[in-house]
Amino acid sequence: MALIETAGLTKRYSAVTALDGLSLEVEPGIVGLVGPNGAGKSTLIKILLGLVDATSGSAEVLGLDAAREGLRVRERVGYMPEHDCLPPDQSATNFVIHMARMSGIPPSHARERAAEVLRHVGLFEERYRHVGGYSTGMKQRVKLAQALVHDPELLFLDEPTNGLDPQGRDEMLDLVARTGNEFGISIIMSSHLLSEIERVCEGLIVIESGQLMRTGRIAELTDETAVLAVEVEWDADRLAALLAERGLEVQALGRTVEVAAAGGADGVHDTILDAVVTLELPLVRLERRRRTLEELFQPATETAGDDA
Amino acid sequence: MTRTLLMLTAHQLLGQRRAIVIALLALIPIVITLLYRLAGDTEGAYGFTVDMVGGFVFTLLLPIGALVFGTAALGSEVEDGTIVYLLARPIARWRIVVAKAVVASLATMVLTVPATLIMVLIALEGLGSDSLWLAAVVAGIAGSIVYSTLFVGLSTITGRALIIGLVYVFVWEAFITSLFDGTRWISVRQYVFGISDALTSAPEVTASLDGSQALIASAIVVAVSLLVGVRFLKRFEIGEQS
Amino acid sequence: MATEAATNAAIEVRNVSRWYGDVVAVNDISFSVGPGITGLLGPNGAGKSTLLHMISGFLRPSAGAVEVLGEPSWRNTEIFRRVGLVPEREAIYPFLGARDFALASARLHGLADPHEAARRAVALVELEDAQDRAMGGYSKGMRQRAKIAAALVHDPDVLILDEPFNGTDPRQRLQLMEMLRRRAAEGRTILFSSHILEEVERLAENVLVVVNGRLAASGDFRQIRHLMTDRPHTFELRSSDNRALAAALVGLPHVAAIEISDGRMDVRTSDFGAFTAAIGRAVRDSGVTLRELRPADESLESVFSYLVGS
Amino acid sequence: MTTPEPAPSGAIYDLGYQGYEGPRLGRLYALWSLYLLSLRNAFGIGRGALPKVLAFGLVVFAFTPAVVTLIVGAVVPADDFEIFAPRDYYGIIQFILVIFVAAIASDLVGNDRRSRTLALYFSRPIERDDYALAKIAALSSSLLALTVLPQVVMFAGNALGAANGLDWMRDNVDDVPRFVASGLILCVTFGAVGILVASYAERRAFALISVVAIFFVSLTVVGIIISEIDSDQVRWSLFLSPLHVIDGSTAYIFDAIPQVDEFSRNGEPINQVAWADFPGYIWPLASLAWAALASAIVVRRFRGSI
Repeated sequence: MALIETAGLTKRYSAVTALDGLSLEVEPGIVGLVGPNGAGKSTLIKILLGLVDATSGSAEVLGLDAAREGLRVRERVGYMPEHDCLPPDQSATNFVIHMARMSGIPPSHARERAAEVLRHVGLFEERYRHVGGYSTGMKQRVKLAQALVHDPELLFLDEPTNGLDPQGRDEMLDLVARTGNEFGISIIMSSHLLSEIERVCEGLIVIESGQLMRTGRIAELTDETAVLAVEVEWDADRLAALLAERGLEVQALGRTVEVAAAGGADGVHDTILDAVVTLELPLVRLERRRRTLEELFQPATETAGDDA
Repeated sequence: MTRTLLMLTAHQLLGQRRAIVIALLALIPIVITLLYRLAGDTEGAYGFTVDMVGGFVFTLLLPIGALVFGTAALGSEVEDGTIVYLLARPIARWRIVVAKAVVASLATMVLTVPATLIMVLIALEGLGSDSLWLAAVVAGIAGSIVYSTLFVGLSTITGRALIIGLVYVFVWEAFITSLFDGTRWISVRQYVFGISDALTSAPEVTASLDGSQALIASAIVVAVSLLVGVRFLKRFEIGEQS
Repeated sequence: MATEAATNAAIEVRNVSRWYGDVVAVNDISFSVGPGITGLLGPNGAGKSTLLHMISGFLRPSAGAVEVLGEPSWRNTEIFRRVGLVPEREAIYPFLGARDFALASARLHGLADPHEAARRAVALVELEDAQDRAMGGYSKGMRQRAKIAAALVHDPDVLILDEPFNGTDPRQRLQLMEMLRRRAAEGRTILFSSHILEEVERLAENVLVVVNGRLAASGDFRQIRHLMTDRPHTFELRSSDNRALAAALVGLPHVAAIEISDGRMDVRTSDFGAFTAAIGRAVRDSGVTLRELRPADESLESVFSYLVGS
Repeated sequence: MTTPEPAPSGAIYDLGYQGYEGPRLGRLYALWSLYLLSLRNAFGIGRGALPKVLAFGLVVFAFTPAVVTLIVGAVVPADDFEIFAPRDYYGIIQFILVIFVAAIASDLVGNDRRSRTLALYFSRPIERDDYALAKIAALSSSLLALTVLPQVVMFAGNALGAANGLDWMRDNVDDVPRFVASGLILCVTFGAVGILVASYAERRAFALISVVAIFFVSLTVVGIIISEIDSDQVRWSLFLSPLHVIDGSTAYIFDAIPQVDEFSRNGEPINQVAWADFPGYIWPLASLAWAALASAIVVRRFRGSI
C-alpha cells in the first residue's frame, strides 16, 4: 500500500497558488520533501494532516481520505511543525504527556510513553524544567517527542533541523534516521538543506511552485559522475597546472582540483598521486564526485560560484 | 526624520482592524446623542451633555483610548522587536519617546475630541451657552495628552504597562479616589474634571481640583512621564532573544 | 569613506565580558575586525548575539570595552551614521512594503535623497518584485532581505548581520552572499554571525569561533586548521590492494589504527597534517593504486566540533 | 516493558523503542484532557509564579465578602444578621469577575496562538469545534471558584454565625439552588463572551482591554441610554449589556426584581432592569442566548484559523 497518494492536488489562497495539480505516490520509508521557500511544502503537509482543505484534487494518507477522515488520519500520524510550537511555561514532561492524552492515550500510559519517548530523543533530567529555558536543540527534541509519543505510523517533520548548529543538526538527523530505521516509522521530512536529505532519506520528492519536479530514490538521482575531486591543503593551482601539463582535463576550485576521468581507469589515479607527490602537497581527499542534489536543482551558472 | 517617526507610529496605531474598532467606540456617544434627540427631550439637554462627557467620554472613552494607544506606541515595538529599527539609527532617544507620546496623544484626541464636539452640537443644537463645548474640548485635549504620555512613559518601564494602566484607571481612579479625598492629586481624571470645570460656568460641572491646580498637576505628570521614558529608553538593553 | 575605514580596524573588542546574573554569556573576548567579511561562528547559545548586541551598542559590556569606528559603542547612536545592523529577530513592520521600509530607514538617517537610497537598497537585495506588497505576507527569506535592504540604505561602511541567512533557501543565500562579497570587495567591513559552518566557510575570509562565551579560534579557516594539525582524524580509503596498502601505512608513525572491511579501509591518525603530508609518498612507494581517499567526516565540520568539544 | 522472570541469574532488558499497543481512547477523552489542562492553566498550576499570583489574587478578592461574613459571624453571633445578601454577591464582585475573565481568557486562547501550539492541537485527533468549546468550558468552570464557591462559604459562615444554625439553614436553604443556578448562568455567559473577545484579539494586551471594554462600555452606554433618553423603546438596549442581563437573571432567580414605578429608571443596573419590566424569565434566557451566540462565533473563529 502506498503511504501517501495524491491526485491533482491544488490549493489556492486568494492571491497565491500554493499547490498546483500535485500528483504523488509515496512508498514507506524515510522520504525527503524538498523545495525552495514557498514551494508548497508546508501546505502539502497541512493538507495531508486534514488541517487544510484542498481547493481540488484528492489526498490519501495511510489509505484514508485526508479531507473526510482527517480525524482518523491524525490518530495515526505525528506532526512536528517547522515553527516554534511549545508553551514556554510548561515542562517538557507535562507537555508531552498532555499531547499523548490529546491523541487518546490513557493517563497512566501517557506518562509512561512520555518518559520513554523523551528518553529516546535524549532528554533526561532537564525534562522537568520549563521549556522556555531550553536551547533550540532541546526544543527540537521536545517537538519530535510530542510527534512520536502516540506511536504513529507516519511522521511529518517540517524542517526538523531549522536553527540548529552543526552538532545539533547531526544529532537530530541521527535521531530521524533511528526513528525511521529502528522504530520502523515512516517519515516525510522537509528541508531546504539538501545535504541533510541526502544523509538520511531514501526517497525524495521535489516540489517547486506547487508542482512536482522530481520524485524517486535518492541513490538513483545522485548517480556518480565521471569527475575526480582532489583536495590538497595548498597550492591547488600548481597541481592543476601540472596535471594539465600531463594531459588531463582539469579545473581548480579553491583547494580542490577537479579532474575529468572518463572510463575511470587506474591510470588517472596514478597520474594524480604522482603529481601530488612531485609537488610535495598534503593530500586530503581523492574521490569520485557524486552529483549533489544541490546541483540537480540549481541553474548551472550558480553551482560554480561556491568556492571560498 | 521626525515626520517619519510620526508616520510609522501612526500607521502602527491606526492600522487595520484596530482602527475600525476604535472608530466604532468613538461613534457610540454620537449615536446615543442622536437617539436622545430622536426621543424628543430637550429640557435636560445640558444635564445629558454633562453626563455623557463626564460619565462616558472622560471616564471610559478617554482612558481606554489612551491605554490602547499609549501602551502600544512604544510597547508593541518593544514586544515585537521592531524597536531595534528605530534604535539602530542616528536619532536621539528623546526624539523617539516624544514622537511616540505625540502620536499616542493625537490618536487619543482623534478618538475623543471630534466625537465630543459633534455630540455637543447635536445635543444642544449648536454650541450652547456657558462654553460647555470649550470645556469639553480643551479638557479632552489635555486629558489625551496627560493619559497618553503617562502610559507611554509607563511602557518604557514595564512590559505589563497595560494591566497596570487598567488597574490605575478602573481601580485607583474609579474607586479609591472616590473614597479618599486626598488621592485626587494623583488622578488624571480629576485633572480633566478640574480643567473642564474652570472653563465653563455650567453649574452641572463640578470638580475637586480647581483649574490652575489641575493644569500644574497635568504639566508635572507629562514632564515626569517624558523624563522617565527617555531615561529608560536610553538604558534600554536588547539581549539575546532566543 | 571606505578607504579611511580601511586604515584601522572598524570594530575593536577588548577583554569584553557580559553576564546576566550568574550566567556568563560572553567571557573575556578580544578581537578586532577590519575590512572584508568576517564570520562569527558558534553553536546556539554560544554568545554570538550578545556580542553583536554589545558591538551595536544595545548592551552594556559588564567588563571591557567595545569600540566601533574608534568610538565606544554603548548607547552611541551616532555610530549608526556609518553602521548598518540586521537584527536576528524576524520582526518587521507588517504593514509596510520593503520599499517603504527602506524609505523610512533612509528618512530616519536624514539622507538627502531617501527615495533613491531606498530604490538602490531594494535593488541590492533583488526584492523589487515584491517591494510594494506588505511585508506581513512575506516569506522568511523575503523578510530577511527586506531587513538587509533597510540596513544598507545609508550605504554603511560597517555592516553587522545577526544570522542573516536564517530562513533563506539555497538560491536566496547564494544571491545574498554574492551581494555581500561585492560590498566587501569595495573595502567595507562586514561582520555576520551564523551557526552553520557551511555558510561561514563559503563567505567569510576571517572567522571568529565563539564557544561557551569564549573566543575559541580566530583567523583564516586554513590557518586555524594548520594550527590544529595534531588533532586526531579518520580517513576512509579504497585502493587496488587494501592489504598491501595497509602494510605500507602501518609503518607511518602517526597512524594509530587501521581497519579493513569489505573493500574499504579506515585509517585513524593522531596527526592530520603529518598524515596528509605523508600519504602520497607512502602510497606511491607501495605501488598500489589509490582509488579513493576521504576524510571520514567533513573536514571543516570536524575543525568546528574539535573546537566546540575542547 | 516486560516483567522480569524470577530467575537466579542476571538479565539484560531491551530498552529499545517499543510501539504502543495499549488502548486508544476517543475524541471525548482528548477533549476532557484539554479541558482539564486549560482549567489548571487558568489558575497558573503547572506554570510560573506570576499567573498563580494574578489568578489567586483575584480569587481572594472574590472571597472577600464571604470571608468578612465568616469573621463577623464568628465575632458577633446574631440570629438573623446578614451583611451581604446572596442575591447581591455577584453584583458586588462583578468588577473582579470581569478582570479575571479578561486576564484568563487571553491566556487560555491567546497563549496557544502566540506560542503556536494551536497547530499541534489541530494535528491531534480532535476537531476545531472541540477545542473552542473546551476552552469556553474551562474558563466557565474556573469562574465557579469566584462565584458559587464563595457563596457556599458565605452560606456556611452565616449558618455558623446564626444563633441556631440548623434553623437558619432550614430558613435559608432555598438560597442554595438559587445561587448555584444564577452562578452557573453567569459563569457560562462570562466564559463564552470572554473567550470570544480573546480569540479575536491577537495581542494579550488588546484581549485584556477588549474584554474589560466590552463589559464596562456596554454597561455604561446602556446605563446612560436608559437614564437619559425619554422613550420606552430604549429598554431593548438592556440586552446589549451582558452585565445588565446577568444582573436581571440573578435577580429573577432570587425572585428579587423589585417593583419599580415609571420614574425610577436611574441608578443601579438592577433598577434599570426592573424599570424595563420585561417578564422576569427573559433574563436568564437572554444570558444563555449571549452564551450560545458567543460560543457559536468562537467555533466559527477557530474553524477559520491556520
